[in-house]
Amino acid sequence: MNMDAGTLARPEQETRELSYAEAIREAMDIALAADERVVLMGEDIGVYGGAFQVTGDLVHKYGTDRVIDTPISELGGAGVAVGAAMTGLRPIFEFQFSDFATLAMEQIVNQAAKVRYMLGGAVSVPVVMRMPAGSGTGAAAQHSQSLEAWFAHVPGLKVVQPSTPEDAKGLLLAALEDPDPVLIFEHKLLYKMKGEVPAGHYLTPIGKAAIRRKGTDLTIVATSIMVHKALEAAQTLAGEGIEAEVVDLRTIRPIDRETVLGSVRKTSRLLCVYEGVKTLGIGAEISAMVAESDAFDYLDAPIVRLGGAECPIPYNPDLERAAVPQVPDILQAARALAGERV
Amino acid sequence: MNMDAGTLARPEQETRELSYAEAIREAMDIALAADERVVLMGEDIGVYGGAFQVTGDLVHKYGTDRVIDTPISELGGAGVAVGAAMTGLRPIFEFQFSDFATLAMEQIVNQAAKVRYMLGGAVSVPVVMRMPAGSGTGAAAQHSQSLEAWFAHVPGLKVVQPSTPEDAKGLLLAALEDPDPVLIFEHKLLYKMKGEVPAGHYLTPIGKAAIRRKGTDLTIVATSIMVHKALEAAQTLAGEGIEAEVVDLRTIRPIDRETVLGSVRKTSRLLCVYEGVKTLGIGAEISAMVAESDAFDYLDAPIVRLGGAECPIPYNPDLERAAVPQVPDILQAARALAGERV
Amino acid sequence: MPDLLPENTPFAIARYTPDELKAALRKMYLIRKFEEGAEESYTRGLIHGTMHLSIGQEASAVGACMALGDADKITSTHRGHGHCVAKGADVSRMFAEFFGKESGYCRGRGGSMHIADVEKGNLGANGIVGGGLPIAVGAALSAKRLGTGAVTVCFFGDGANNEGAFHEALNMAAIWKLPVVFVCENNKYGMSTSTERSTAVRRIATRADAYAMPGVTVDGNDFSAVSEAMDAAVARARAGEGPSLVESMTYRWRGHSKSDRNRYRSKEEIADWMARDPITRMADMLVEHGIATREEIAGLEAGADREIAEAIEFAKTGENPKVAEVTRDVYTEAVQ
Amino acid sequence: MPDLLPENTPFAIARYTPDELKAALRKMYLIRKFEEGAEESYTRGLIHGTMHLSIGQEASAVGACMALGDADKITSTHRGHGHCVAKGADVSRMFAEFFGKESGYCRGRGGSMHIADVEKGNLGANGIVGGGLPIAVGAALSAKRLGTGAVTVCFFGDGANNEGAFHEALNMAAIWKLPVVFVCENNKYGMSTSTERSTAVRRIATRADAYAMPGVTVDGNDFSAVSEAMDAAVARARAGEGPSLVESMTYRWRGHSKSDRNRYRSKEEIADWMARDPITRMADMLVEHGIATREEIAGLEAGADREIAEAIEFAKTGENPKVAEVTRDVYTEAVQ
Ligand SMILES: Cc1ncc(C[n+]2csc(CCOP(=O)(O)OP(=O)(O)O)c2C)c(N)n1
Ligand SMILES: Cc1ncc(C[n+]2csc(CCOP(=O)(O)OP(=O)(O)O)c2C)c(N)n1
Ligand SMILES: [Mg+2]
Ligand SMILES: [Mg+2]
Repeated sequence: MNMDAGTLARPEQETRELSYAEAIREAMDIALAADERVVLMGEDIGVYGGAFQVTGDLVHKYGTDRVIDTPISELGGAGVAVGAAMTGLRPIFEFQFSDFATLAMEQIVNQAAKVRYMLGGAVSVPVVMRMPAGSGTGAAAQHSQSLEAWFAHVPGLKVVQPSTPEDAKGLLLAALEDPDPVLIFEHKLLYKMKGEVPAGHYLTPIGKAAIRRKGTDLTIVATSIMVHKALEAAQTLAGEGIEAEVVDLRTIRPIDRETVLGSVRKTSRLLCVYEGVKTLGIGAEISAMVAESDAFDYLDAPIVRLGGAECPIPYNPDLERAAVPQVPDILQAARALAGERV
Repeated sequence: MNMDAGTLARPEQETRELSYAEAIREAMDIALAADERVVLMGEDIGVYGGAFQVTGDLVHKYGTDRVIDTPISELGGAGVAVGAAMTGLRPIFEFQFSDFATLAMEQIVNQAAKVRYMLGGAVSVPVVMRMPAGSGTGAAAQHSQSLEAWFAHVPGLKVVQPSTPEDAKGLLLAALEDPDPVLIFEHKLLYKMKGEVPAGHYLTPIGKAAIRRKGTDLTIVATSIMVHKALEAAQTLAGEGIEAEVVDLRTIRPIDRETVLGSVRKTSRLLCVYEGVKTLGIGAEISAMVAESDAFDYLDAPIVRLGGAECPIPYNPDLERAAVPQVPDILQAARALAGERV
Repeated sequence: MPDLLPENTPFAIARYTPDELKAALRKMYLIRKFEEGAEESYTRGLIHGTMHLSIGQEASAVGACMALGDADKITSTHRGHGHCVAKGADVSRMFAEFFGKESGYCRGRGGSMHIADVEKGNLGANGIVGGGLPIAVGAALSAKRLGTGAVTVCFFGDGANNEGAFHEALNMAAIWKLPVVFVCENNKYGMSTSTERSTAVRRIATRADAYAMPGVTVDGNDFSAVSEAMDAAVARARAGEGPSLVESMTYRWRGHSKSDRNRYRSKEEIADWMARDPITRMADMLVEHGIATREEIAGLEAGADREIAEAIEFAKTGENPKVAEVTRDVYTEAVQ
Repeated sequence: MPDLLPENTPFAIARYTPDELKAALRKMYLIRKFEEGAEESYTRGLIHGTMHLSIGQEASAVGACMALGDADKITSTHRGHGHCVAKGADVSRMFAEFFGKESGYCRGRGGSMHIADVEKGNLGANGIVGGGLPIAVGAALSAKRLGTGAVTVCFFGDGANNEGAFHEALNMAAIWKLPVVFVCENNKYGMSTSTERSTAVRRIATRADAYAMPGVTVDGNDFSAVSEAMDAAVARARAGEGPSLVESMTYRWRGHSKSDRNRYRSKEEIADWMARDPITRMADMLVEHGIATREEIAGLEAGADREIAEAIEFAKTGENPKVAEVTRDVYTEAVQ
């Protein structure tokens, strides 16, 4: 799997191999050590170490005043983080599963996203919310959703979806320096994925996509875990003489228009791959953005979207796999697209 | 304003002029009279008559056991409606403003939308939720949102946006006969709009768009109040020799693909007009749906979207108007689009 | 209580027939064995995902359902296997569900976290903590409006008592005097967080005062105590007098889910609670009061073992759902 | 209480200097006149949208803020003009906001429902019933963590007490012993729904027990009673002893908002409460205890009238926001 970010200069720091979860923890550790205002909040993030062991042992290093186990109160907990962010703290709030953010939409969307605007700029809400998302764990419909598109629809929020350990750390550190609310959608199946991660502090810019693989025949815009599936498919396609360019969107609000449009102008074909439900998932926006841009004139084929099936995530593992795009689906769509002429 | 549905046969019943709010009330009245299982639930829908006077005097006719004022408890109230629907009632739940559905996303999205699927078909949730939406009332950011796209992203829900009194009544009656959860987004500025409404019981089919005006030069797909703005623009455009076809989407989940694609195949140009925030609003899906269909080959110009500005709805009336598409915006976009050649 | 019985006869002994009591103990064995079987199948890789075992809490589930018939409803939780068996489910179809089979209660779509048996009145486990609370109130509203006479029992955990849904649901049930009983199974922890750290009051049952409803705390490992409190609460609900809150103090022997490392509690605490095994206590009570002999009880246990073995076999041999049907049952009628 | 004063001296008279008391009365006049002015401007079509007037509730807002300084925070509600004035806002900038002007507190973006004055510690009115409750707890968490010594007062209505956010917020404030005072302004109705119909308990303050915090009910039209309860609650918060719930019984003379037809309450009830005008009572108290003469009080009132007239003039002549700046301030730094 070719994980080179391509368009982005690597930080100068030395790197080590870390898992995605470890990289996130390292970012939080750095932030907690550097800034007294940083606190972690969430359910079972203390001695339990988080449902996915992302916070791990941080409570032992920073104490329960800074690594705060909340009661099971998502609306209130998120609201406390919002109020704390408005008044001087830098909370990193972990939803145990992003599905539970359904309980906190009020605070995220009506308060965090809007209060700066409603107050004419008099406050800001530098809150970071971590959202473990996605299917593949056999946890069924209420623990497997990919709801990121909802948040990308909301002005006032920034929304990122790191696909690598390096970006998971760099985007979290960038989110902490951002004066506005940033939501980080972490894919649960990526937590154990390993990758090279620079030591120390560095920032992965919010709002910038990364070209993970260069290609000339079609552009695959993918998010989160789908980046890896797209890269895997791209390798197979290369063996068939189809060179796919793989764009890792990384930030879904605001979208890096220029990188996406630039790639489409070059390849003239666009495939969007994402895990969220196809209808109104992030691929809808990518497609529409391209179709209303000057890049439209470069298109040699319809824009194809591969998104989640129009159903909740089922429990049975075969059904579960069938409910989200897999490598063979990408291969099939890419081959058809590469062959298509308008 | 040409309000003929065009593609749909008018019910045989005699019609009277009613406002959109009166038409909704009439639908509820008919349902309450015909079916003991129907109950209305919501905040201040009883003696107050509803914040927008939609339920009006129904409580006096049917009593407080069937027109139930809930406490200010949106999550719980919606959940009670879901549980009641699972066990034999046919609740019509009114959110006082659709913005407050942010408090009830859990019950709507995790429970109502999914329980049938999660239980392998063993239950259904015939709940109807009414969502007063949209801007234009000077009520600012937390009382003016158009969040319908969120719900259209969720399998298991059906989502409609009536633009006329006739459809407001017909879609509500259809929603009540639907075994699955149906969300009705009603635009607050339409409540006082008058139109011919058939007497008695009839159904407006869920999942069917209406061509409100025939045209050959471009297709305008619009939702809710934007249908009226599009029709107004179309009339002006006609004077300039541009014949716009105006499609009233009516249902945004499931979308009436055939009507939209058929119109685009005919006109070769597509403009989507909707009040929700542009990014990931319903126009994104319409655009993407067209761009991946065979209709793509018929397109003679990029697909243009006119959606809400990328900001919360502001209080100042000039700003508020600027935050959502207006007739001049539609005119400008349509003229540019009609002139454009690929 | 019939006056032939001595003063200190436990409620359950006085209230239920020997057959009912033995059936209850059998259900408790069935829950225990079901979960042991599920755990083993999971360990052997036959079941995927995760699961939340209620081993140690069997008296609470079975005791709470004693006063209910098939027309009555329950809403259950992520830790819902016990409730499901207690409400009368067939363990074969439960196992089939865990194995993701078409013959499962949810046709393989739901798994452990959504186990349900709608025909027997179990509206389903719920993956959302507190998610079932308003739904239970809705079911009670239906019963009241439609005059069915049904009562709804709403199970939830101590952790769930801090969700806003708890507050909203109990308040509505109270103001509308609905036939619902809220059963808080307090096993001391919401995942890793103890009630001392999560909850401002020592006894959750005292929160009933905030809704002007009766609230009692009972020993949830004492079948008789649970069934006694529930008998009163269900009767009250059935009589139209409104809701109650019953706090059932119990303990889960296993970790929260399959990923728990038990860092938040001590071995001693676990051992202490295992010594208060609700099944042993129930069996002893039946022997002590001459309801059943040790042999009969051994027979009940062996019967449960057999039933579980057969159920696992049924599940293993069941058919998988067709992948082409992945979007089936999203809607009642297929949508294009 | 200094022992020079007679036994039955009201708390406020003993606690505050004559200047402080007169300033408080002046604020009460200012609130009343502000809202009357806003109402008139609305009726004349100069203000659009809707607004929620707190006329009749002035003692509650001003009394509750007596123990606070500028470093202390409040979170307010849709009925928030009084809180805003009480916390020290400038009525000119408030009117400018209502008129949608760039010189308004929210630069015309927020209007009545989002009126705020962050510099004076008012984190803002809130259009979402209960929306400010968790935010207030967050502000208190900041104060505790950062050691600022600030206290947060969280205003909310009787209707808001049935929101899940109430439950979650009070529980967290209690378990973490945060410096926050929850002030429930109970004006008997949430919109049209009386507390009898919406709330399972008769006194909302009793719900404090569910969070093991002190709860008191006071006559919210009695400035001294409100300030007394708040003095204790704020002192407790400041001393690190945790949160309190103060229920302030009051009444709004006007309808819920501009669209209210008052179908849910009687003329008699309104008249009855108008007879208990908190401003008259405050004025009488000051006269009775020799703090101010009738002439001085008339002077305060006249001063408020003048200030309001000037404020309206300021607002009228302010500049409108530029339409091109409609997406300004969505983010701190502009996003493409
Ligand atoms: C809304 C929500 N928040 C968090 C979770 C994750 N979670 C599942 S079970 C659980 C603990 C629940 O504790 P309790 O209610 O006491 O039930 P118990 O597990 O002890 O039976 C948590 C935090 C969830 N499923 N839903
Ligand atoms: C979450 C939410 N639900 C409903 C509303 C509509 N609403 C605005 S004020 C109000 C009544 C609030 O009552 P209360 O809390 O007692 O405050 P009061 O208006 O009496 O001051 C309602 C229902 C809202 N703004 N937010
Ligand atoms: Mg527990
Ligand atoms: Mg009130």
